Amino acid sequence: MALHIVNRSPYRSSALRDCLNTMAEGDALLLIEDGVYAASASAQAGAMPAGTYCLGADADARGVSVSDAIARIDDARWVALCVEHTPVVSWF
Amino acid sequence: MKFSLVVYSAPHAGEAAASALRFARAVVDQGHELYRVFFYADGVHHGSALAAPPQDEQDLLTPWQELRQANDVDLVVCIAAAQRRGVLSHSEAERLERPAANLADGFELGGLGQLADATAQSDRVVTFGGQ
Amino acid sequence: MSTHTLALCRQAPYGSALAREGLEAVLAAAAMDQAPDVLFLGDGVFQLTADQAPQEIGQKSLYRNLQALPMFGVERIYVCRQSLADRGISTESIAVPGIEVELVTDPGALLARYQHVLSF
Amino acid sequence: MSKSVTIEGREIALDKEGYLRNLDDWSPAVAEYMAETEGVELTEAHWEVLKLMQDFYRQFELSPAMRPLVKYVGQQLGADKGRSIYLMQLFPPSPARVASKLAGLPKPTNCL
Repeated sequence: MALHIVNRSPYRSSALRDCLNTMAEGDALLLIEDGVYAASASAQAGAMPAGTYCLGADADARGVSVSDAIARIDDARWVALCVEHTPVVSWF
Repeated sequence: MKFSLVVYSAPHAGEAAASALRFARAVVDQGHELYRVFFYADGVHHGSALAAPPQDEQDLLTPWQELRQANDVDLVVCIAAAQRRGVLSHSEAERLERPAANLADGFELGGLGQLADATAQSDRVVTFGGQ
Repeated sequence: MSTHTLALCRQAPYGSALAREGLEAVLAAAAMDQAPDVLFLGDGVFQLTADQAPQEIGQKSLYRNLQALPMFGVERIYVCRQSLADRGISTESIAVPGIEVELVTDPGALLARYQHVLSF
Repeated sequence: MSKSVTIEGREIALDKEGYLRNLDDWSPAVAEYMAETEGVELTEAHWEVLKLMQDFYRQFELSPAMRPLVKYVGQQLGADKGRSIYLMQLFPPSPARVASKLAGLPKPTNCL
């Protein structure tokens, strides 16, 4: 199963859309940098697939309150997600 | 597990450069091997010794050099991408007849073969792009 | 890079230097007999449209560069069918001489075959 | 020490490695001059490869590395010439580099 990493705001770039159109069943999705705006409780987080993660430091930096449906993780867990998945695919 | 990173973003152009550094530190902190970081496209600016950010802003050069020192990480700057953007070693500056060299200590210029080698040698390759 | 690596090309030509530099990475690996497979997806499919004439904007033709792929031993590329449809590009209009275009309807299943995906 | 040389009455600017500064300056006489500095004596066999290098560049807007050069020469001139050993004999020690220079193509980026 793949890990997809998205670092762009869903409002600015097609990165998240391209990623969601490509994800296979069971793949994981990690939102980092401006990608965390898609994890906001007030935004479209409900549309995120199961197995979506969000880098807590990037959400905190932006004052984004992460939806309960999305797992907040730290850098150590980010590395662990990369270990658990193959391939790791970046969308930017 | 053996990791390599590919970095396309220039330092101070966006968050991607800082993300790559944080991830690199986390990789070694978790006890994994960081085999090579390949700086490509605008990422080659990482290799410039001449960046001088103010003291209260993040330094994105020394921490890479420390990672290399402490963990023997290859810091490879793509030579073709670097020539275009003006990141040159002494020998390249001489060969290309440019007035100065700026490649930072700890970084080496290398060909795209080193990217191919990194994918062949590593269990995981993670790319960092976008401004 | 070899066949356990997929190059995922998502940038339109000319607007982003990564479109050309991605192709250069593929060609360099191929010249060393380690050609990755290549998937064009999203705006990356714009690289494949003919009639590119970038002389006036001071750039070299990425479309001509792409035609060199067979000389480097890359004779097949993958192209996302949905990305073409979204952009109103017909499948006939993206023929690259000497290259077999394989349209992909399920890019996720394709990605799953590789150990590494290098995004460009 | 960059320099210029006078060839057929024209002043041609070269960089310190002997590559053309302006690709438009190329002429067969320039190739003859460069061949001499590389220790190569140009014969008909050399010229047909140099012409193919220029065709390759026009067609693909790229200088060929060794592998594509071998394939292209094989396609255009036949399998007995599309071999690296053949090109090595014509343009030692590095056919892609030496023939690029003589054909007036851009200086390689040292990438491989």
